[in-house]
Amino acid sequence: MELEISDSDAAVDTHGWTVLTATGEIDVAAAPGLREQLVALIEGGSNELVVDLEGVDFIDSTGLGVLVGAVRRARSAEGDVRLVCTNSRLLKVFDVTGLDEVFTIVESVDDAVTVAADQG
Amino acid sequence: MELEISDSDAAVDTHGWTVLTATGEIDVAAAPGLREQLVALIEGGSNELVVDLEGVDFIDSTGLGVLVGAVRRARSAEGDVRLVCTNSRLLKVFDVTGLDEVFTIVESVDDAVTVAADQG
Amino acid sequence: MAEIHLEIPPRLDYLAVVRLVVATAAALDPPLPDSRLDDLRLAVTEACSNAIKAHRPEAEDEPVVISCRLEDDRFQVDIRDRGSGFDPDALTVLPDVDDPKRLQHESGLGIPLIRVLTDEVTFEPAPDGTIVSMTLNRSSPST
Amino acid sequence: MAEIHLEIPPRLDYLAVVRLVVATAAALDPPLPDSRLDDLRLAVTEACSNAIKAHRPEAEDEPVVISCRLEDDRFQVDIRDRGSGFDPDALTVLPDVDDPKRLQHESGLGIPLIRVLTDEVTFEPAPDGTIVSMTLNRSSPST
Ligand SMILES: Nc1ncnc2c1ncn2[C@@H]1O[C@H](COP(=O)(O)OP(=O)(O)O)[C@@H](O)[C@H]1O
Ligand SMILES: Nc1ncnc2c1ncn2[C@@H]1O[C@H](COP(=O)(O)OP(=O)(O)O)[C@@H](O)[C@H]1O
Repeated sequence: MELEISDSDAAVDTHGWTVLTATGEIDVAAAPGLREQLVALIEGGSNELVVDLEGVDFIDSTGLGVLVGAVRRARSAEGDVRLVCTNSRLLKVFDVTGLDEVFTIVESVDDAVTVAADQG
Repeated sequence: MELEISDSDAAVDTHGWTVLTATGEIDVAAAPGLREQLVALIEGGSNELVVDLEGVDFIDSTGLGVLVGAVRRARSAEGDVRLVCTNSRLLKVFDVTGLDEVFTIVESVDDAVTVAADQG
Repeated sequence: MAEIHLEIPPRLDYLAVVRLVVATAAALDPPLPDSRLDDLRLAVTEACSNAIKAHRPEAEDEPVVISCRLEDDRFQVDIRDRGSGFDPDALTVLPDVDDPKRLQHESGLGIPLIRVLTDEVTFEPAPDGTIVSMTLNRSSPST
Repeated sequence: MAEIHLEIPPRLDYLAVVRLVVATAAALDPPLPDSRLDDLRLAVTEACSNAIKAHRPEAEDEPVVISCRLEDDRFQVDIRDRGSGFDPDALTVLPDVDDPKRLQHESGLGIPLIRVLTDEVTFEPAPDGTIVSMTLNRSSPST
Protein backbone atom coordinates (compact mmCIF):
# COMPACT_ATOMS: atom_id res chain seq x y z
CA MET A 1 0.00 0.00 0.00
CA GLU A 2 1.15 3.51 -0.81
CA LEU A 3 -0.13 6.70 0.80
CA GLU A 4 -0.11 10.27 -0.46
CA ILE A 5 -1.44 13.38 1.27
CA SER A 6 -2.77 16.35 -0.72
CA ASP A 7 -0.95 19.58 -0.07
CA SER A 8 -2.37 23.07 -0.18
CA ASP A 9 -0.91 23.66 -3.66
CA ALA A 10 -3.03 20.85 -5.11
CA ALA A 11 -4.77 21.64 -8.40
CA VAL A 12 -8.17 20.59 -7.07
CA ASP A 13 -9.85 22.87 -4.53
CA THR A 14 -10.63 20.66 -1.56
CA HIS A 15 -12.48 23.33 0.44
CA GLY A 16 -10.18 22.79 3.39
CA TRP A 17 -10.52 18.99 3.44
CA THR A 18 -7.33 16.96 3.53
CA VAL A 19 -7.18 14.21 0.94
CA LEU A 20 -5.30 11.01 1.69
CA THR A 21 -4.87 8.82 -1.38
CA ALA A 22 -4.21 5.13 -0.75
CA THR A 23 -3.19 2.67 -3.43
CA GLY A 24 -2.57 -1.08 -3.45
CA GLU A 25 -3.76 -3.55 -0.85
CA ILE A 26 -4.94 -2.46 2.60
CA ASP A 27 -4.40 -5.70 4.46
CA VAL A 28 -3.23 -6.60 7.92
CA ALA A 29 0.34 -5.80 6.88
CA ALA A 30 -0.50 -2.35 5.51
CA ALA A 31 -3.24 -1.33 7.95
CA PRO A 32 -0.95 -0.12 10.78
CA GLY A 33 0.67 2.39 8.41
CA LEU A 34 -2.72 3.71 7.35
CA ARG A 35 -3.92 3.94 10.96
CA GLU A 36 -0.82 5.82 12.05
CA GLN A 37 -1.25 8.34 9.25
CA LEU A 38 -4.95 8.87 9.92
CA VAL A 39 -4.45 9.26 13.67
CA ALA A 40 -1.62 11.75 13.11
CA LEU A 41 -3.74 13.83 10.74
CA ILE A 42 -6.78 13.90 13.04
CA GLU A 43 -4.72 14.62 16.15
CA GLY A 44 -2.96 17.34 14.18
CA GLY A 45 -6.32 19.05 13.68
CA SER A 46 -7.23 17.79 10.20
CA ASN A 47 -10.53 16.24 11.15
CA GLU A 48 -12.14 16.78 7.76
CA LEU A 49 -10.55 13.97 5.83
CA VAL A 50 -11.13 12.36 2.47
CA VAL A 51 -9.61 8.90 1.95
CA ASP A 52 -9.42 8.24 -1.77
CA LEU A 53 -9.65 4.47 -2.27
CA GLU A 54 -9.90 4.51 -6.08
CA GLY A 55 -6.43 2.96 -6.36
CA VAL A 56 -7.07 0.28 -3.75
CA ASP A 57 -7.90 -3.19 -5.02
CA PHE A 58 -8.12 -5.14 -1.78
CA ILE A 59 -9.17 -4.40 1.78
CA ASP A 60 -9.47 -6.85 4.66
CA SER A 61 -11.13 -6.63 8.07
CA THR A 62 -8.08 -4.96 9.59
CA GLY A 63 -8.26 -2.22 6.95
CA LEU A 64 -11.98 -1.81 7.60
CA GLY A 65 -11.27 -1.54 11.33
CA VAL A 66 -8.77 1.27 10.71
CA LEU A 67 -11.38 3.20 8.72
CA VAL A 68 -13.98 2.66 11.48
CA GLY A 69 -11.55 4.01 14.07
CA ALA A 70 -10.74 7.05 11.93
CA VAL A 71 -14.42 7.85 11.39
CA ARG A 72 -15.00 7.65 15.15
CA ARG A 73 -12.09 9.93 15.95
CA ALA A 74 -12.98 12.47 13.26
CA ARG A 75 -16.68 12.56 14.15
CA SER A 76 -15.99 13.00 17.84
CA ALA A 77 -13.95 16.07 16.83
CA GLU A 78 -16.96 17.31 14.81
CA GLY A 79 -15.31 16.26 11.58
CA ASP A 80 -15.72 13.27 9.27
CA VAL A 81 -13.77 10.82 7.18
CA ARG A 82 -15.30 10.41 3.72
CA LEU A 83 -14.35 7.59 1.40
CA VAL A 84 -14.03 7.94 -2.36
CA CYS A 85 -14.80 4.55 -3.85
CA THR A 86 -16.46 3.26 -7.02
CA ASN A 87 -14.67 -0.12 -7.16
CA SER A 88 -17.35 -2.81 -6.96
CA ARG A 89 -14.97 -5.17 -5.13
CA LEU A 90 -14.59 -2.77 -2.23
CA LEU A 91 -18.20 -1.61 -2.34
CA LYS A 92 -19.26 -5.23 -1.93
CA VAL A 93 -17.13 -5.55 1.21
CA PHE A 94 -18.64 -2.35 2.66
CA ASP A 95 -22.06 -3.72 1.74
CA VAL A 96 -21.77 -7.20 3.27
CA THR A 97 -20.35 -5.79 6.51
CA GLY A 98 -23.05 -3.10 6.71
CA LEU A 99 -20.30 -0.50 6.86
CA ASP A 100 -21.77 1.26 3.83
CA GLU A 101 -24.31 2.60 6.34
CA VAL A 102 -21.62 3.77 8.72
CA PHE A 103 -19.21 5.37 6.25
CA THR A 104 -19.86 8.33 3.98
CA ILE A 105 -18.99 6.85 0.57
CA VAL A 106 -18.87 9.10 -2.49
CA GLU A 107 -17.82 8.79 -6.11
CA SER A 108 -15.15 11.47 -6.35
CA VAL A 109 -12.97 13.74 -4.26
CA ASP A 110 -15.03 16.62 -5.59
CA ASP A 111 -18.22 15.05 -4.26
CA ALA A 112 -16.50 14.31 -0.96
CA VAL A 113 -15.64 17.94 -0.25
CA THR A 114 -18.93 19.42 -1.44
CA VAL A 115 -21.69 17.15 -0.07
CA ALA A 116 -23.60 18.64 2.83
CA ALA A 117 -22.37 17.54 6.24
CA ASP A 118 -25.61 15.87 7.23
CA GLN A 119 -25.47 13.49 4.29
CA GLY A 120 -22.81 11.55 6.18
CA MET B 1 -0.47 -15.22 -24.09
CA GLU B 2 -2.45 -13.28 -26.71
CA LEU B 3 -1.63 -13.18 -30.42
CA GLU B 4 -2.56 -10.59 -33.03
CA ILE B 5 -1.69 -10.58 -36.73
CA SER B 6 -1.27 -7.32 -38.64
CA ASP B 7 -3.70 -6.87 -41.49
CA SER B 8 -3.07 -5.03 -44.73
CA ASP B 9 -4.95 -1.97 -43.46
CA ALA B 10 -2.41 -1.49 -40.68
CA ALA B 11 -1.28 2.09 -40.14
CA VAL B 12 2.40 1.16 -40.33
CA ASP B 13 3.83 0.17 -43.72
CA THR B 14 5.36 -3.24 -43.15
CA HIS B 15 6.87 -3.58 -46.66
CA GLY B 16 5.09 -6.88 -47.17
CA TRP B 17 6.20 -8.40 -43.86
CA THR B 18 3.57 -9.97 -41.67
CA VAL B 19 3.66 -8.81 -38.07
CA LEU B 20 2.60 -11.16 -35.31
CA THR B 21 2.25 -9.42 -31.96
CA ALA B 22 2.44 -11.63 -28.87
CA THR B 23 1.61 -10.44 -25.36
CA GLY B 24 1.79 -12.08 -21.95
CA GLU B 25 3.77 -15.17 -21.04
CA ILE B 26 5.14 -17.55 -23.67
CA ASP B 27 5.51 -20.65 -21.54
CA VAL B 28 5.00 -24.34 -22.11
CA ALA B 29 1.23 -23.81 -21.90
CA ALA B 30 1.16 -21.01 -24.47
CA ALA B 31 3.90 -22.20 -26.81
CA PRO B 32 1.80 -24.68 -28.82
CA GLY B 33 -0.59 -21.89 -29.82
CA LEU B 34 2.29 -19.73 -30.98
CA ARG B 35 3.86 -22.59 -32.90
CA GLU B 36 0.60 -23.42 -34.66
CA GLN B 37 0.15 -19.80 -35.72
CA LEU B 38 3.71 -19.44 -36.97
CA VAL B 39 3.63 -22.72 -38.90
CA ALA B 40 0.29 -21.77 -40.48
CA LEU B 41 1.62 -18.39 -41.58
CA ILE B 42 4.84 -19.78 -43.04
CA GLU B 43 3.10 -22.67 -44.79
CA GLY B 44 0.57 -20.16 -46.09
CA GLY B 45 3.43 -18.35 -47.83
CA SER B 46 4.11 -15.56 -45.31
CA ASN B 47 7.75 -16.40 -44.80
CA GLU B 48 8.77 -12.83 -43.98
CA LEU B 49 7.58 -12.59 -40.43
CA VAL B 50 8.06 -10.15 -37.61
CA VAL B 51 7.25 -11.39 -34.12
CA ASP B 52 6.72 -8.39 -31.87
CA LEU B 53 7.66 -9.45 -28.33
CA GLU B 54 7.41 -6.00 -26.73
CA GLY B 55 4.34 -7.07 -24.77
CA VAL B 56 5.85 -10.37 -23.64
CA ASP B 57 7.20 -10.48 -20.09
CA PHE B 58 8.22 -14.11 -19.80
CA ILE B 59 9.53 -16.77 -22.16
CA ASP B 60 10.67 -20.28 -21.29
CA SER B 61 12.68 -22.87 -23.21
CA THR B 62 9.57 -24.18 -24.96
CA GLY B 63 8.85 -20.67 -26.25
CA LEU B 64 12.45 -20.32 -27.39
CA GLY B 65 12.16 -23.67 -29.18
CA VAL B 66 9.10 -22.48 -31.06
CA LEU B 67 10.98 -19.41 -32.24
CA VAL B 68 13.95 -21.55 -33.32
CA GLY B 69 11.64 -23.79 -35.36
CA ALA B 70 9.96 -20.80 -37.00
CA VAL B 71 13.30 -19.26 -37.96
CA ARG B 72 14.38 -22.57 -39.51
CA ARG B 73 11.17 -22.92 -41.51
CA ALA B 74 11.17 -19.32 -42.69
CA ARG B 75 14.85 -19.33 -43.67
CA SER B 76 14.56 -22.59 -45.58
CA ALA B 77 11.82 -20.83 -47.59
CA GLU B 78 14.24 -17.92 -48.20
CA GLY B 79 12.43 -15.81 -45.63
CA ASP B 80 13.16 -14.91 -42.02
CA VAL B 81 11.53 -14.43 -38.66
CA ARG B 82 12.64 -11.22 -36.99
CA LEU B 83 12.05 -10.49 -33.34
CA VAL B 84 11.19 -7.07 -31.95
CA CYS B 85 12.46 -6.97 -28.39
CA THR B 86 13.92 -4.36 -26.07
CA ASN B 87 12.86 -5.96 -22.78
CA SER B 88 16.02 -6.70 -20.82
CA ARG B 89 14.45 -9.75 -19.21
CA LEU B 90 13.95 -11.45 -22.55
CA LEU B 91 17.20 -10.15 -24.02
CA LYS B 92 19.01 -11.78 -21.12
CA VAL B 93 17.41 -15.14 -21.94
CA PHE B 94 18.40 -14.81 -25.62
CA ASP B 95 21.87 -13.88 -24.44
CA VAL B 96 22.50 -16.70 -21.97
CA THR B 97 21.25 -19.29 -24.47
CA GLY B 98 23.34 -17.83 -27.30
CA LEU B 99 20.16 -17.46 -29.33
CA ASP B 100 20.83 -13.76 -29.75
CA GLU B 101 23.36 -14.93 -32.38
CA VAL B 102 20.80 -17.11 -34.11
CA PHE B 103 17.83 -14.73 -34.14
CA THR B 104 17.54 -11.37 -35.84
CA ILE B 105 16.60 -9.13 -32.92
CA VAL B 106 15.65 -5.50 -33.58
CA GLU B 107 14.24 -2.62 -31.57
CA SER B 108 11.07 -1.83 -33.51
CA VAL B 109 8.73 -3.22 -36.13
CA ASP B 110 9.96 -0.45 -38.38
CA ASP B 111 13.56 -1.64 -37.99
CA ALA B 112 12.45 -5.23 -38.55
CA VAL B 113 10.97 -4.56 -41.97
CA THR B 114 13.71 -2.25 -43.19
CA VAL B 115 17.03 -3.84 -42.13
CA ALA B 116 18.96 -5.43 -44.96
CA ALA B 117 18.43 -9.16 -45.34
CA ASP B 118 22.06 -10.09 -44.70
CA GLN B 119 22.08 -8.52 -41.25
CA GLY B 120 20.16 -11.51 -39.97
CA MET C 1 -10.00 -33.71 -8.37
CA ALA C 2 -6.88 -31.65 -7.99
CA GLU C 3 -5.30 -30.72 -4.67
CA ILE C 4 -2.80 -28.04 -3.76
CA HIS C 5 -1.04 -27.80 -0.42
CA LEU C 6 0.86 -24.81 0.77
CA GLU C 7 2.85 -24.60 3.98
CA ILE C 8 3.99 -21.21 5.18
CA PRO C 9 5.77 -19.87 8.23
CA PRO C 10 3.32 -18.30 10.70
CA ARG C 11 4.09 -14.75 9.55
CA LEU C 12 1.66 -12.11 8.31
CA ASP C 13 3.94 -11.11 5.45
CA TYR C 14 3.13 -14.46 3.82
CA LEU C 15 -0.55 -13.59 3.44
CA ALA C 16 0.01 -12.14 -0.01
CA VAL C 17 1.53 -15.47 -1.13
CA VAL C 18 -1.48 -17.35 0.21
CA ARG C 19 -3.92 -15.03 -1.57
CA LEU C 20 -2.02 -15.48 -4.81
CA VAL C 21 -1.84 -19.25 -4.62
CA VAL C 22 -5.43 -19.80 -3.66
CA ALA C 23 -6.81 -17.35 -6.20
CA THR C 24 -4.57 -18.65 -8.98
CA ALA C 25 -5.55 -22.23 -8.21
CA ALA C 26 -9.22 -21.32 -8.18
CA ALA C 27 -8.89 -19.52 -11.52
CA LEU C 28 -7.73 -22.73 -13.17
CA ASP C 29 -10.00 -24.99 -15.14
CA PRO C 30 -12.92 -24.87 -14.37
CA PRO C 31 -12.44 -21.37 -13.00
CA LEU C 32 -14.42 -19.78 -10.20
CA PRO C 33 -16.20 -16.69 -11.52
CA ASP C 34 -14.37 -13.41 -10.80
CA SER C 35 -16.73 -12.22 -8.08
CA ARG C 36 -16.32 -15.53 -6.25
CA LEU C 37 -12.54 -15.22 -6.59
CA ASP C 38 -12.80 -11.94 -4.72
CA ASP C 39 -14.87 -13.64 -2.00
CA LEU C 40 -12.30 -16.42 -1.78
CA ARG C 41 -9.34 -14.06 -1.61
CA LEU C 42 -10.86 -12.15 1.30
CA ALA C 43 -12.19 -15.19 3.20
CA VAL C 44 -8.79 -16.90 2.93
CA THR C 45 -6.99 -13.75 4.06
CA GLU C 46 -9.20 -13.48 7.13
CA ALA C 47 -8.89 -17.15 8.08
CA CYS C 48 -5.15 -17.19 7.50
CA SER C 49 -4.47 -14.01 9.37
CA ASN C 50 -6.42 -15.43 12.35
CA ALA C 51 -4.43 -18.67 12.03
CA ILE C 52 -1.12 -16.83 11.97
CA LYS C 53 -2.09 -14.66 14.95
CA ALA C 54 -3.28 -17.71 16.93
CA HIS C 55 -0.21 -19.85 16.14
CA ARG C 56 1.72 -20.43 19.35
CA PRO C 57 5.16 -18.82 19.54
CA GLU C 58 6.66 -22.18 20.62
CA ALA C 59 5.32 -23.65 17.37
CA GLU C 60 6.94 -21.03 15.16
CA ASP C 61 8.91 -23.72 13.32
CA GLU C 62 5.71 -25.50 12.41
CA PRO C 63 3.86 -24.22 9.38
CA VAL C 64 0.38 -22.92 8.84
CA VAL C 65 -0.99 -25.35 6.25
CA ILE C 66 -3.35 -24.34 3.46
CA SER C 67 -4.95 -27.18 1.49
CA CYS C 68 -7.12 -26.57 -1.55
CA ARG C 69 -9.34 -29.10 -3.26
CA LEU C 70 -10.63 -28.18 -6.69
CA GLU C 71 -13.82 -30.07 -7.40
CA ASP C 72 -16.10 -29.78 -10.39
CA ASP C 73 -18.80 -27.90 -8.58
CA ARG C 74 -16.92 -26.24 -5.74
CA PHE C 75 -13.63 -25.08 -4.34
CA GLN C 76 -12.64 -26.08 -0.84
CA VAL C 77 -9.84 -24.74 1.29
CA ASP C 78 -8.69 -25.82 4.76
CA ILE C 79 -6.44 -23.70 6.94
CA ARG C 80 -4.71 -25.37 9.85
CA ASP C 81 -2.88 -23.62 12.65
CA ARG C 82 -1.12 -24.60 15.89
CA GLY C 83 -3.03 -22.19 18.08
CA SER C 84 -5.01 -22.52 21.27
CA GLY C 85 -8.36 -23.03 19.53
CA PHE C 86 -11.50 -20.98 20.15
CA ASP C 87 -15.26 -21.20 20.22
CA PRO C 88 -16.63 -19.42 17.15
CA ASP C 89 -20.11 -19.30 18.68
CA ALA C 90 -18.91 -17.46 21.77
CA LEU C 91 -17.53 -14.42 19.98
CA THR C 92 -18.75 -10.89 20.75
CA VAL C 93 -21.55 -9.91 18.40
CA LEU C 94 -20.92 -6.48 16.86
CA PRO C 95 -23.54 -3.75 17.50
CA ASP C 96 -25.97 -2.98 14.66
CA VAL C 97 -24.71 -0.59 12.02
CA ASP C 98 -27.21 2.09 13.10
CA ASP C 99 -26.08 1.84 16.71
CA PRO C 100 -23.56 4.62 17.45
CA LYS C 101 -21.63 2.06 19.51
CA ARG C 102 -20.74 0.28 16.27
CA LEU C 103 -17.90 2.77 15.84
CA GLN C 104 -16.31 1.54 19.07
CA HIS C 105 -15.39 -1.76 17.39
CA GLU C 106 -12.37 -1.80 15.17
CA SER C 107 -11.97 -5.58 15.19
CA GLY C 108 -14.13 -8.68 15.15
CA LEU C 109 -15.13 -8.48 11.48
CA GLY C 110 -13.06 -11.44 10.26
CA ILE C 111 -15.30 -14.37 11.19
CA PRO C 112 -18.53 -12.56 10.17
CA LEU C 113 -16.92 -11.82 6.79
CA ILE C 114 -15.88 -15.46 6.36
CA ARG C 115 -19.44 -16.56 7.12
CA VAL C 116 -20.99 -14.27 4.55
CA LEU C 117 -18.39 -14.78 1.80
CA THR C 118 -18.34 -18.59 1.82
CA ASP C 119 -21.09 -21.10 1.11
CA GLU C 120 -20.00 -23.25 4.01
CA VAL C 121 -17.52 -22.90 6.85
CA THR C 122 -16.60 -25.09 9.78
CA PHE C 123 -14.16 -24.44 12.62
CA GLU C 124 -12.84 -27.77 13.86
CA PRO C 125 -10.56 -28.18 16.83
CA ALA C 126 -7.52 -30.13 15.60
CA PRO C 127 -4.96 -31.77 17.83
CA ASP C 128 -2.93 -28.77 18.79
CA GLY C 129 -4.86 -26.08 16.94
CA THR C 130 -7.75 -25.34 14.63
CA ILE C 131 -8.78 -26.31 11.10
CA VAL C 132 -11.00 -23.79 9.34
CA SER C 133 -12.68 -25.39 6.29
CA MET C 134 -14.32 -23.14 3.75
CA THR C 135 -16.31 -24.11 0.68
CA LEU C 136 -17.26 -21.89 -2.22
CA ASN C 137 -19.61 -23.26 -4.85
CA ARG C 138 -18.83 -22.43 -8.44
CA SER C 139 -22.38 -21.39 -9.16
CA SER C 140 -24.85 -19.27 -7.21
CA PRO C 141 -22.76 -16.76 -5.31
CA SER C 142 -24.05 -16.60 -1.77
CA THR C 143 -23.92 -12.82 -1.69
CA MET D 1 15.04 -19.57 8.27
CA ALA D 2 11.64 -19.71 6.65
CA GLU D 3 10.35 -22.62 4.59
CA ILE D 4 7.51 -22.83 2.13
CA HIS D 5 6.17 -26.07 0.69
CA LEU D 6 3.85 -26.28 -2.25
CA GLU D 7 2.30 -29.45 -3.60
CA ILE D 8 0.64 -29.35 -7.01
CA PRO D 9 -0.98 -31.88 -9.31
CA PRO D 10 1.41 -32.93 -12.11
CA ARG D 11 -0.23 -30.60 -14.65
CA LEU D 12 1.43 -27.93 -16.76
CA ASP D 13 -1.37 -25.44 -16.11
CA TYR D 14 -0.09 -25.20 -12.53
CA LEU D 15 3.26 -23.76 -13.61
CA ALA D 16 1.97 -20.20 -13.32
CA VAL D 17 1.04 -20.91 -9.67
CA VAL D 18 4.52 -22.23 -8.97
CA ARG D 19 6.19 -19.20 -10.56
CA LEU D 20 4.03 -16.89 -8.48
CA VAL D 21 4.64 -18.66 -5.20
CA VAL D 22 8.36 -18.99 -5.59
CA ALA D 23 8.88 -15.44 -6.83
CA THR D 24 6.62 -13.98 -4.15
CA ALA D 25 8.41 -15.95 -1.44
CA ALA D 26 11.78 -14.85 -2.75
CA ALA D 27 10.67 -11.22 -2.83
CA LEU D 28 9.99 -11.30 0.92
CA ASP D 29 12.40 -10.01 3.48
CA PRO D 30 15.28 -10.04 2.64
CA PRO D 31 14.30 -9.93 -1.02
CA LEU D 32 16.25 -11.35 -3.92
CA PRO D 33 17.18 -8.54 -6.32
CA ASP D 34 14.82 -8.21 -9.32
CA SER D 35 17.19 -9.67 -11.86
CA ARG D 36 17.71 -12.74 -9.68
CA LEU D 37 13.94 -13.07 -9.30
CA ASP D 38 13.78 -13.33 -13.09
CA ASP D 39 16.46 -16.03 -13.05
CA LEU D 40 14.58 -17.89 -10.32
CA ARG D 41 11.24 -17.66 -12.11
CA LEU D 42 12.70 -19.16 -15.28
CA ALA D 43 14.84 -21.83 -13.59
CA VAL D 44 11.88 -22.99 -11.50
CA THR D 45 9.63 -23.06 -14.56
CA GLU D 46 12.11 -25.24 -16.43
CA ALA D 47 12.68 -27.65 -13.56
CA CYS D 48 8.99 -27.90 -12.78
CA SER D 49 7.91 -28.40 -16.35
CA ASN D 50 10.47 -31.23 -16.64
CA ALA D 51 9.17 -32.68 -13.37
CA ILE D 52 5.56 -32.56 -14.54
CA LYS D 53 6.44 -34.10 -17.91
CA ALA D 54 8.47 -36.87 -16.23
CA HIS D 55 5.83 -37.67 -13.59
CA ARG D 56 4.49 -41.17 -14.22
CA PRO D 57 0.85 -41.38 -15.29
CA GLU D 58 0.22 -44.01 -12.59
CA ALA D 59 1.41 -41.45 -10.03
CA GLU D 60 -0.96 -38.74 -11.19
CA ASP D 61 -2.57 -38.60 -7.74
CA GLU D 62 0.77 -37.88 -6.15
CA PRO D 63 1.93 -34.29 -6.18
CA VAL D 64 4.97 -32.57 -7.56
CA VAL D 65 6.47 -30.98 -4.44
CA ILE D 66 8.19 -27.62 -4.41
CA SER D 67 10.08 -26.71 -1.23
CA CYS D 68 11.66 -23.32 -0.71
CA ARG D 69 14.11 -22.37 1.98
CA LEU D 70 14.73 -18.68 2.51
CA GLU D 71 18.12 -18.19 4.09
CA ASP D 72 19.89 -14.95 4.85
CA ASP D 73 22.36 -15.23 2.03
CA ARG D 74 20.56 -17.45 -0.45
CA PHE D 75 17.30 -18.88 -1.68
CA GLN D 76 17.02 -22.60 -2.20
CA VAL D 77 14.28 -24.52 -3.96
CA ASP D 78 13.84 -28.28 -4.37
CA ILE D 79 11.51 -29.81 -6.92
CA ARG D 80 10.55 -33.44 -6.49
CA ASP D 81 8.75 -35.59 -9.05
CA ARG D 82 7.64 -39.22 -9.38
CA GLY D 83 9.29 -39.79 -12.72
CA SER D 84 11.69 -42.33 -14.08
CA GLY D 85 14.81 -40.34 -13.32
CA PHE D 86 17.52 -39.40 -15.81
CA ASP D 87 21.23 -38.80 -16.14
CA PRO D 88 21.80 -35.07 -16.56
CA ASP D 89 25.35 -35.68 -17.79
CA ALA D 90 24.19 -37.90 -20.63
CA LEU D 91 21.99 -35.33 -22.35
CA THR D 92 22.55 -34.36 -26.00
CA VAL D 93 24.76 -31.31 -26.20
CA LEU D 94 23.26 -28.67 -28.47
CA PRO D 95 25.32 -27.60 -31.53
CA ASP D 96 27.15 -24.28 -31.29
CA VAL D 97 25.11 -21.21 -32.09
CA ASP D 98 27.10 -20.56 -35.27
CA ASP D 99 26.52 -24.10 -36.50
CA PRO D 100 23.58 -24.13 -38.95
CA LYS D 101 22.52 -27.41 -37.33
CA ARG D 102 21.62 -25.43 -34.20
CA LEU D 103 18.29 -24.60 -35.84
CA GLN D 104 17.39 -28.30 -35.95
CA HIS D 105 16.98 -28.33 -32.18
CA GLU D 106 13.76 -26.97 -30.77
CA SER D 107 14.16 -28.61 -27.38
CA GLY D 108 16.90 -29.40 -24.88
CA LEU D 109 17.35 -25.86 -23.58
CA GLY D 110 15.82 -26.40 -20.14
CA ILE D 111 18.72 -27.97 -18.25
CA PRO D 112 21.34 -25.67 -19.82
CA LEU D 113 19.20 -22.69 -18.79
CA ILE D 114 18.88 -24.00 -15.22
CA ARG D 115 22.67 -24.41 -15.06
CA VAL D 116 23.38 -20.86 -16.16
CA LEU D 117 20.60 -19.16 -14.15
CA THR D 118 21.34 -20.76 -10.77
CA ASP D 119 24.43 -20.58 -8.58
CA GLU D 120 24.20 -24.27 -7.82
CA VAL D 121 22.08 -27.14 -9.05
CA THR D 122 22.00 -30.84 -8.26
CA PHE D 123 19.88 -33.59 -9.76
CA GLU D 124 19.42 -36.33 -7.17
CA PRO D 125 17.67 -39.61 -7.81
CA ALA D 126 14.96 -39.93 -5.15
CA PRO D 127 13.08 -43.12 -4.34
CA ASP D 128 10.63 -43.16 -7.20
CA GLY D 129 11.71 -39.99 -8.97
CA THR D 130 14.07 -37.05 -9.01
CA ILE D 131 14.84 -34.10 -6.74
CA VAL D 132 16.24 -31.06 -8.49
CA SER D 133 17.82 -28.67 -5.94
CA MET D 134 18.62 -25.15 -7.04
CA THR D 135 20.35 -22.40 -5.09
CA LEU D 136 20.44 -18.71 -5.92
CA ASN D 137 22.67 -16.47 -3.86
CA ARG D 138 21.28 -13.09 -2.91
CA SER D 139 24.42 -11.31 -4.01
CA SER D 140 26.60 -11.65 -7.08
CA PRO D 141 24.31 -12.75 -9.89
CA SER D 142 25.96 -15.58 -11.72
CA THR D 143 25.18 -14.12 -15.14
N1 LIG E 1 -7.73 -19.90 14.11
C1 LIG E 1 -8.02 -19.33 15.32
N2 LIG E 1 -7.46 -19.82 16.45
C2 LIG E 1 -7.74 -19.26 17.66
N3 LIG E 1 -8.55 -18.20 17.83
C3 LIG E 1 -9.14 -17.67 16.74
C4 LIG E 1 -8.92 -18.20 15.43
N4 LIG E 1 -9.66 -17.48 14.54
C5 LIG E 1 -10.30 -16.54 15.27
N5 LIG E 1 -10.00 -16.63 16.58
C6 LIG E 1 -10.51 -15.81 17.70
O1 LIG E 1 -11.71 -15.19 17.28
C7 LIG E 1 -11.61 -13.78 17.43
C8 LIG E 1 -12.43 -13.08 16.37
O2 LIG E 1 -11.82 -13.21 15.10
P1 LIG E 1 -12.21 -12.26 13.91
O3 LIG E 1 -13.70 -12.24 13.76
O4 LIG E 1 -11.43 -12.64 12.72
O5 LIG E 1 -11.81 -10.80 14.40
P2 LIG E 1 -10.39 -10.21 14.84
O6 LIG E 1 -9.33 -11.09 14.22
O7 LIG E 1 -10.42 -8.82 14.28
O8 LIG E 1 -10.39 -10.24 16.33
C9 LIG E 1 -10.13 -13.48 17.37
O9 LIG E 1 -9.83 -12.30 18.05
C10 LIG E 1 -9.55 -14.71 18.08
O10 LIG E 1 -9.59 -14.56 19.47
N1 LIG F 1 12.89 -34.39 -13.63
C1 LIG F 1 13.21 -35.16 -14.70
N2 LIG F 1 12.91 -36.50 -14.70
C2 LIG F 1 13.21 -37.28 -15.76
N3 LIG F 1 13.81 -36.81 -16.88
C3 LIG F 1 14.15 -35.51 -16.95
C4 LIG F 1 13.88 -34.62 -15.88
N4 LIG F 1 14.33 -33.39 -16.22
C5 LIG F 1 14.84 -33.51 -17.45
N5 LIG F 1 14.76 -34.78 -17.91
C6 LIG F 1 15.23 -35.32 -19.19
O1 LIG F 1 16.20 -34.44 -19.70
C7 LIG F 1 15.84 -34.02 -21.01
C8 LIG F 1 16.34 -32.63 -21.28
O2 LIG F 1 15.63 -31.69 -20.51
P1 LIG F 1 15.66 -30.16 -20.91
O3 LIG F 1 17.07 -29.72 -21.05
O4 LIG F 1 14.82 -29.44 -19.93
O5 LIG F 1 15.02 -30.09 -22.35
P2 LIG F 1 13.58 -30.53 -22.87
O6 LIG F 1 12.67 -30.54 -21.69
O7 LIG F 1 13.26 -29.47 -23.87
O8 LIG F 1 13.79 -31.88 -23.51
C9 LIG F 1 14.33 -34.16 -21.07
O9 LIG F 1 13.88 -34.32 -22.38
C10 LIG F 1 14.11 -35.39 -20.20
O10 LIG F 1 14.31 -36.55 -20.95
